[in-house]
Amino acid sequence: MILLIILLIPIITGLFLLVLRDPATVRIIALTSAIVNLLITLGLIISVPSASYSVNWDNFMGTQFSLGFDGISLIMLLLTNLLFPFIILSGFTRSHVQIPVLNFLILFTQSALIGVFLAQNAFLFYIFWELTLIPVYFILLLWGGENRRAITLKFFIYTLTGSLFLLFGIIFLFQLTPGLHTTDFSAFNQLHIAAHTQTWLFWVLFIAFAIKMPVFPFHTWQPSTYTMASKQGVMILAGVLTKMGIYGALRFLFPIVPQGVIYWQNTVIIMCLIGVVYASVIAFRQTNIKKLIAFSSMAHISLMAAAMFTLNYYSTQGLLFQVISHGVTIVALFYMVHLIQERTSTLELPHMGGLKLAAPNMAILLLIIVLGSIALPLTSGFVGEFLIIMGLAKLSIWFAVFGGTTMILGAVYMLYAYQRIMLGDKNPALAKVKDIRTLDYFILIPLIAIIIILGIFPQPILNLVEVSVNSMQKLLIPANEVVTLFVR
Amino acid sequence: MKEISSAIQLIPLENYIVLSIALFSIGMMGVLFRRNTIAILMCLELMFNSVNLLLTAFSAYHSDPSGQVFVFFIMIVAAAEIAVGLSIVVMMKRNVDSVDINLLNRLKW
Amino acid sequence: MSALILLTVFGIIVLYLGFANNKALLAPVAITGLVISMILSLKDWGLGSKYFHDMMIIDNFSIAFNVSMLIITILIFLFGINYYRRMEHHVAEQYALMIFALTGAFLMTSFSNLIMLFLGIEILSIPLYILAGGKKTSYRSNEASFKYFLLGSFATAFFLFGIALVYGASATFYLPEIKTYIAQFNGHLPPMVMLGLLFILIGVAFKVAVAPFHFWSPDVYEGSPTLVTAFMATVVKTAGFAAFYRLLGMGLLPLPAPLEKTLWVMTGLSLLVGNLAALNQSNFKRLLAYSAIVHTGFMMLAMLSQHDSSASVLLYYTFVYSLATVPLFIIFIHMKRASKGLEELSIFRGLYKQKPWMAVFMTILLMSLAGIPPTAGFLAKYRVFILSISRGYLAISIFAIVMAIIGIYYYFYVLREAFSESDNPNPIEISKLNAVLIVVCGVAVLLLGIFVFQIPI
Amino acid sequence: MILLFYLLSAIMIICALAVVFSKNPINNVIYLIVCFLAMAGHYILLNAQFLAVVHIIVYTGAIMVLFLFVIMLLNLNKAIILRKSTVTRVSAVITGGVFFLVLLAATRQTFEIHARYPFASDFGLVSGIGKVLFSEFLLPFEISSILFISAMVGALMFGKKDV
Amino acid sequence: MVALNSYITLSWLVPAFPLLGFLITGMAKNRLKNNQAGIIASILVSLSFLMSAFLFFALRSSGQESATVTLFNWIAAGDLKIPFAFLIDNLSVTMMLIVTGVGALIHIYSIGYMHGDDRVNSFFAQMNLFTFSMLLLVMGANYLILFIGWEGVGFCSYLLIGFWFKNPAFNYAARKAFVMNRIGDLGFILGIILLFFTFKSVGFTEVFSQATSMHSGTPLVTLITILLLVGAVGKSAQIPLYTWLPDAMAGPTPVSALIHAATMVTAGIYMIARSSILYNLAPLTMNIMIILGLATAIFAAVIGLRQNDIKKVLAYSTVSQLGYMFLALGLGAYSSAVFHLTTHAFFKALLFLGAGSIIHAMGGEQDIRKMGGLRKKMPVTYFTFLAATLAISGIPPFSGFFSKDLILSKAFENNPLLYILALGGALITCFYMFRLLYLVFFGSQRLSTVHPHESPRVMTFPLIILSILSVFGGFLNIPSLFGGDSRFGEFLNKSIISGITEELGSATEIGLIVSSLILLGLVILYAYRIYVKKADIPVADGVSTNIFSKAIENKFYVDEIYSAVIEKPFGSLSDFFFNKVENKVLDPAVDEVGILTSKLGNLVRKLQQGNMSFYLFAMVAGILLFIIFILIV
Repeated sequence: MILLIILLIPIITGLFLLVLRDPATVRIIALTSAIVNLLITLGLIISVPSASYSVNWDNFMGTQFSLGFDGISLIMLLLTNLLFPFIILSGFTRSHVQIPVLNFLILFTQSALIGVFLAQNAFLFYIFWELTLIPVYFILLLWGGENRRAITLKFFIYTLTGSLFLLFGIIFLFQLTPGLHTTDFSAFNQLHIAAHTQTWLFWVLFIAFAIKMPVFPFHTWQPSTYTMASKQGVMILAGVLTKMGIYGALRFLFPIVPQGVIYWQNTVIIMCLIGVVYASVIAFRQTNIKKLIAFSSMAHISLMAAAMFTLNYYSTQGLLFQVISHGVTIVALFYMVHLIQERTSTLELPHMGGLKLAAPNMAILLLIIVLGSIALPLTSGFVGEFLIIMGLAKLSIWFAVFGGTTMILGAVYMLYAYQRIMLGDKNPALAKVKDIRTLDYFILIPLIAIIIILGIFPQPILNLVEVSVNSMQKLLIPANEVVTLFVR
Repeated sequence: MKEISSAIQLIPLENYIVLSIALFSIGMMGVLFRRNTIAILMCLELMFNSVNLLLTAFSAYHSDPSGQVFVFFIMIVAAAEIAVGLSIVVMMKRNVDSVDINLLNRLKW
Repeated sequence: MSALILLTVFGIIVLYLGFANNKALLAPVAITGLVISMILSLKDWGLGSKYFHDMMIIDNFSIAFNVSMLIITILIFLFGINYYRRMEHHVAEQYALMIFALTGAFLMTSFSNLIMLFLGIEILSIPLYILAGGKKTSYRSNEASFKYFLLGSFATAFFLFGIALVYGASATFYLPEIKTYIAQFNGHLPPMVMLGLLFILIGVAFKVAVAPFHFWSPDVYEGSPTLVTAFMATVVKTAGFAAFYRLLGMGLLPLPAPLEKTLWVMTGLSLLVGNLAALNQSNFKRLLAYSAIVHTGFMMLAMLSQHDSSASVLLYYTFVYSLATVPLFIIFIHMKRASKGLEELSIFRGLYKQKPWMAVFMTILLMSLAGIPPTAGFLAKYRVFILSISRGYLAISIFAIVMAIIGIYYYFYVLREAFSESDNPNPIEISKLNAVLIVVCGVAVLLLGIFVFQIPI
Repeated sequence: MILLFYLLSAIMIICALAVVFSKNPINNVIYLIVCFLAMAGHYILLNAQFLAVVHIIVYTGAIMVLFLFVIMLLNLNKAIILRKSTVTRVSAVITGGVFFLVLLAATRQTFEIHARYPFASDFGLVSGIGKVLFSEFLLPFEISSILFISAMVGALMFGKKDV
Repeated sequence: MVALNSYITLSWLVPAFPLLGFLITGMAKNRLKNNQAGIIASILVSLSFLMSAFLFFALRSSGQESATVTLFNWIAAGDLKIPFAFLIDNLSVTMMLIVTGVGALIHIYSIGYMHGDDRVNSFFAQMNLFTFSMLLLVMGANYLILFIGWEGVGFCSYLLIGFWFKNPAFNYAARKAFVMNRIGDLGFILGIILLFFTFKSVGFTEVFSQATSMHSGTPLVTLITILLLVGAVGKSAQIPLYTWLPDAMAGPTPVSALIHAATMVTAGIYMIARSSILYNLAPLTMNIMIILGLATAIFAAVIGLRQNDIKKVLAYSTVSQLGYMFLALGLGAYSSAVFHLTTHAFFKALLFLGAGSIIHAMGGEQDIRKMGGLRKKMPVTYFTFLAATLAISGIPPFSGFFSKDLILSKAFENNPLLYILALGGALITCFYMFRLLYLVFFGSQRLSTVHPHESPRVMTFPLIILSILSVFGGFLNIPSLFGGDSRFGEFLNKSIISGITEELGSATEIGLIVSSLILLGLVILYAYRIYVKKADIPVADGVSTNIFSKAIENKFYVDEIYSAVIEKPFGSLSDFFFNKVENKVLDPAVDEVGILTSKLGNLVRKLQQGNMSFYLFAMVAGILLFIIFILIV
């Protein structure tokens, strides 16, 4: 029941918002609901070992409206509910354009995301998976920037393309289930699918997640979409939506097609690592700061994807840790970027510089976020990336070397960007830029605090996922043995 | 009369089939061939009639009346259809002063 | 059966009301007739009665489809109240013709003799030929009417030829008998019978606008009065598929391999051609026409994946599709009026700005057509895919999925227009009734997508 | 008897071709009428007297008159040169020919068609047809009235000049 | 830990003080006036020093070799358990003393040096943060805590090099330093990971206790040591990653003294000394270190010959001295390396602070050719600088003599050729240091626009203390040759396992010392002749006469080569990826699918011509095809 409450709070609040007029009230109610949801989630994490909610949906498609969670879901749930208050808070600006609708869409997204992470039935999962796309599409379309019409459509189609393959996969699995067919994950997990089927089914399932994450070479929707997206749009996209891909892959690929995973393991890791290096290298020469961060995010996500496929304990732990860490960091980063854009009315690095003189506090906060992004020790990024690189190294030292290039290249382009924005001599065009306001502190300080606190005390998060990771490892170990036979 | 009623046993069924097919093909060819809508309607009639002939022949060879009843219905329908078709032609002529089928190309792509 | 009779009677009553020049009463009377007819239909549920030497079999299948068509027709009539308000002449005829067409559709859902199928198709078609030309002074309407008529008759000729050939071999028009006749060949049919069956299938395929026999549909949809187009796109398609399914289910299944392959080719072609042609379509009605062709492909997929629940899925699909299509046409009518008669996609611009609720419901409807959850359209596609994948038609399923993606593109293209700013916004006026109806349809589409049920037919 | 068949067939084919190829609409109608008369002969040959009569009444009597009437009404009685392009016409002929051949090929590989009932020469008479029509085929018969109503309404609607 | 000295548990206070300082000066940077920040920072670092000294004595009195202080569990994932722990042993205490001691002096010095800068509070905050990080580095009980400090100091170095952020060149230098360090860091972290996989732990004690039982030359250990070495090379500015260090002189001079001379750059030496057991197992790595160290020592010294910026000279000298330390490490003389590290910390800090004093006096001028005659005007600076110069040149009994001689003799033990090369480097060092000394302090003042004066007390006080240390620091470790007991070395050897055992005969050693001293004297004389006797030389010094000297002057074009070989291709690669791969292949590929479909769509639409006869034909054609299809199939 508590899960249902968590799921429904945002959407019901969102619907309620639609009848309101006053932007201030709308924002406050939205924020309150998000915070309440966060508190409930925290309570859930701390005190409820397990909960589930299940209603029979229909009697002929094997569909259950069943919610439940494990450690991995909890991480994702935590991330979602952690970030959304900030995302809503970041809308407390002077803009008055259709605030109820915007907040409704945001809360709608939140509900859908929570649904994705709690669904225990593949069909339900798919519904929520697609549902996230709808509000996000409108957020992007209605509040986006330049050239948004074409870009949103491309984004939408691209991601949906993947999803439909996923749908195919779900149905395919559905009809494999014994007896009365069902789409419950538990039934899927017990399927023993022939090895050669797994090899192709893997891609059918993976392609949706690969596009969502995105993994090289399925990423081309991402830079333009991020660049065009509005503040809250990009925060949702980069902060949470990309994690859906990771979650989906963890939920679908490993338990259901373990042999497929192992069969394609190296291919996918190499793909991801190409993505890491590729995105990092490209980021180096970007002049648009949002694009730069988009590519940097891609590099980080690619590394996480690679970690996912290393199939060992450290990477998986690191991956799940990094989910939170990256989410928080990238949201802070994009918020900062928009702050800068609002102040300087440009995103082009060559037009900036010397901002630190006008806005020293902004510079410090940005620097800390940048450090989190480049994984300096004692920031959360380090713990995650260290574990990830460790996992990669366990597989092959070369994987670790290429994965580790984010450390170097990340420093190169992030510091370059920082330098171009903040440092340098006084820029007459930006001399009157105002420093950070109270609202910005309310958003940035907690996020930064999370970055640093998780860097110093990562253990709670690591403990949270330990059980799930262990169980996942157990799933894969027998598969490992089977697959060696199969490959021979 | 007796002669006629037994004629059916002398003429092979194949002949009727071939004849019908030929008529049908000619009708179809006419539909493709003509530009005048009225002529096209006539060719359509030819096609229907070839079917009628075929059905009657089969009916006779099976000695089954239902085939002929069907022909009767086809005639009914054909009459109704032609009435509607001709009225459309009349209307068209009224609107564009032509019965040329090639003029019907505004709705496209 | 009583439903059918009642329907006819009401058709004639409406016609007489027309003579009495009582425009205001037309729609209420017609709708009353439809409602009563619906009630009468539902009374027969589960009885499975046969009429007149098995000419008609009214079983759950036909009742379900009939009721579904009745609901859609009621919807169209309700919209018609507003639509026909501006029309001076022949309003009663239009209502009556639609009711007559509906009787034809009823025959198509419940025939068991080819003659009934033939008559059904004709009774459905002839009113439609007339309705398509409903705007007498409009050249486009004329053209649509004549194209529909000529191509329709042409197809009928082939259909009849097919019947003749089958009759020649089997000496019967009864589907069950034909079925036993075919069964004796064990799939190796003599060419003549095969040819006959092919022609019959083509005749029905033409009615539901399956590629490559779809050429009429975009032109006719575009040229016809919009409400008629809505009727054609929904009720006619539903009836066509009911007939198709009945034809296959009662008579021809299991199909001989060559015929089955032919139908698969048609399915694939429909999906492909419809989608590709819709891709760059700028006229909304044509767009929906092409999209209808694509949906035909999906319905074919459901139908050809022979399974116990194929009929149920087919019913669900057609109904859901109709439920989304009709209000879209209505929204289009309003936009067309606002833009002084344009039919381009760009007329939707500024919709969100002016009537946000309408844009929202349009989103839901388009999403349903595109097959995006949580709408009923998604569930419909999902169930189709369950059928086809369970039957092992993986390749065509993947193909259909790829095609669904293309579909999403153009639906969302329209949607994007609705959410864009307009250069010169024209005031959109919409009557309360229509507004309520659009909302009801939108909500229904959502609810059908959320509360899943299956009608046992 | 078989000679009669061939004669009627020849008339039919020739007239049909003439319908297709002659330019004057009036001539077309005349050829078509001749063709239909020949067809009535065929019906008689096939013991379908009822049909033969109905055929002459419906087609020659009603439909063809309707055609003539419309042609007169629309003032199309002079030969209008409405020709499709040569390519189209040639391809029409070719298509027709190919279609004929294909159908022929399909039906030629024929098989034994078993007559359903033993031979009887009287079922095609009015009484025979009538019995069947009003018992087994009563429903279609009644239903076809709807068809006529619709057609009538349509013809009226289209034909009537609105003020 | 049998009798864990309760005092040692307080060791967390050592880094805590600077952290506190950072927080105070950082948070309140807009409130603190004048020198308040500097004073707070200095006091806290001094407290840290006192605490370190206290620990030092506590450790000695406890008689324990080491003590581990675990604060909390940092990361625990499966069998990976990384406590946030400090290891207090002789080596770390030594390093702590150096870091906090020298650090405190430099903090004090900075109060004077940075006086008047409008971001002085930030400066002290960053300096404190640096001290904190450096202390983590030396105190960490496992490689990962060490790595925290390792990266932390790199980051602080980035901040402080780019302290005057208005100058883009400085920012570039800062970034370069950070990135180059990061290259090393990647190697380091990979090394740590491999260490973990090998030993199932990254704690020093656990790793080393297992390593003792391993065979020399194990490939895995060699790989680990090489990877760790990569980290050290980056941090300690060895070939090929040294170029950041000279550029790092962009920072304020106290920063150069603290970070780029005394402490941070020696982190690599500390780390390798700490891992001595592992390195003893990897002869290959040792040889690499010898080659790298020696090459760096000579190469940097040669470049130093022709540098005219006072800080650049010192920077190359630092690189060169670090090379010596690497040489010592490579020779297995870890304690010698640490000893040299210690003395180097004293005299190089002193040199930098002296340089800072000079620059301060010269009003920011850094070109030595424009200086001269400062001896009289800045006596304290002069004398302290002189002491440091003598120390670095290796003149007895200054501290540098003892430490450098130790390394040279170890080199001779290994291979006389090494000795000769190392000695050559030392001579060059001597020459450029004296060149510097002469040009700055002797002759007459060449720039008339400024009026140099002695620096304030707060700056000279640290100079004096450091000069005392530079002079007498060597006595910490008097070799047995001079009747000493190598106490420092012995002290360290409790924490370090030396790689060599044999000792030179005292006769040889005396011979070597004498000959080297003679050569040094000659060099000093020669320098005197060139730079003091001929007053016009400095001008000619700026004009390159031949290719070789031109090459030296331009630092052998290493920066240019790096730029051409790495930076530019990398940029081009980036452009290539973005402009060609992303924008011409990948993105269009996706779009192209759409465009192609849409083109196909237009094609299909063209079929729908609106022409009836076409439709009829199409229908018939379709039917025909299907008929043929079913007849054939």
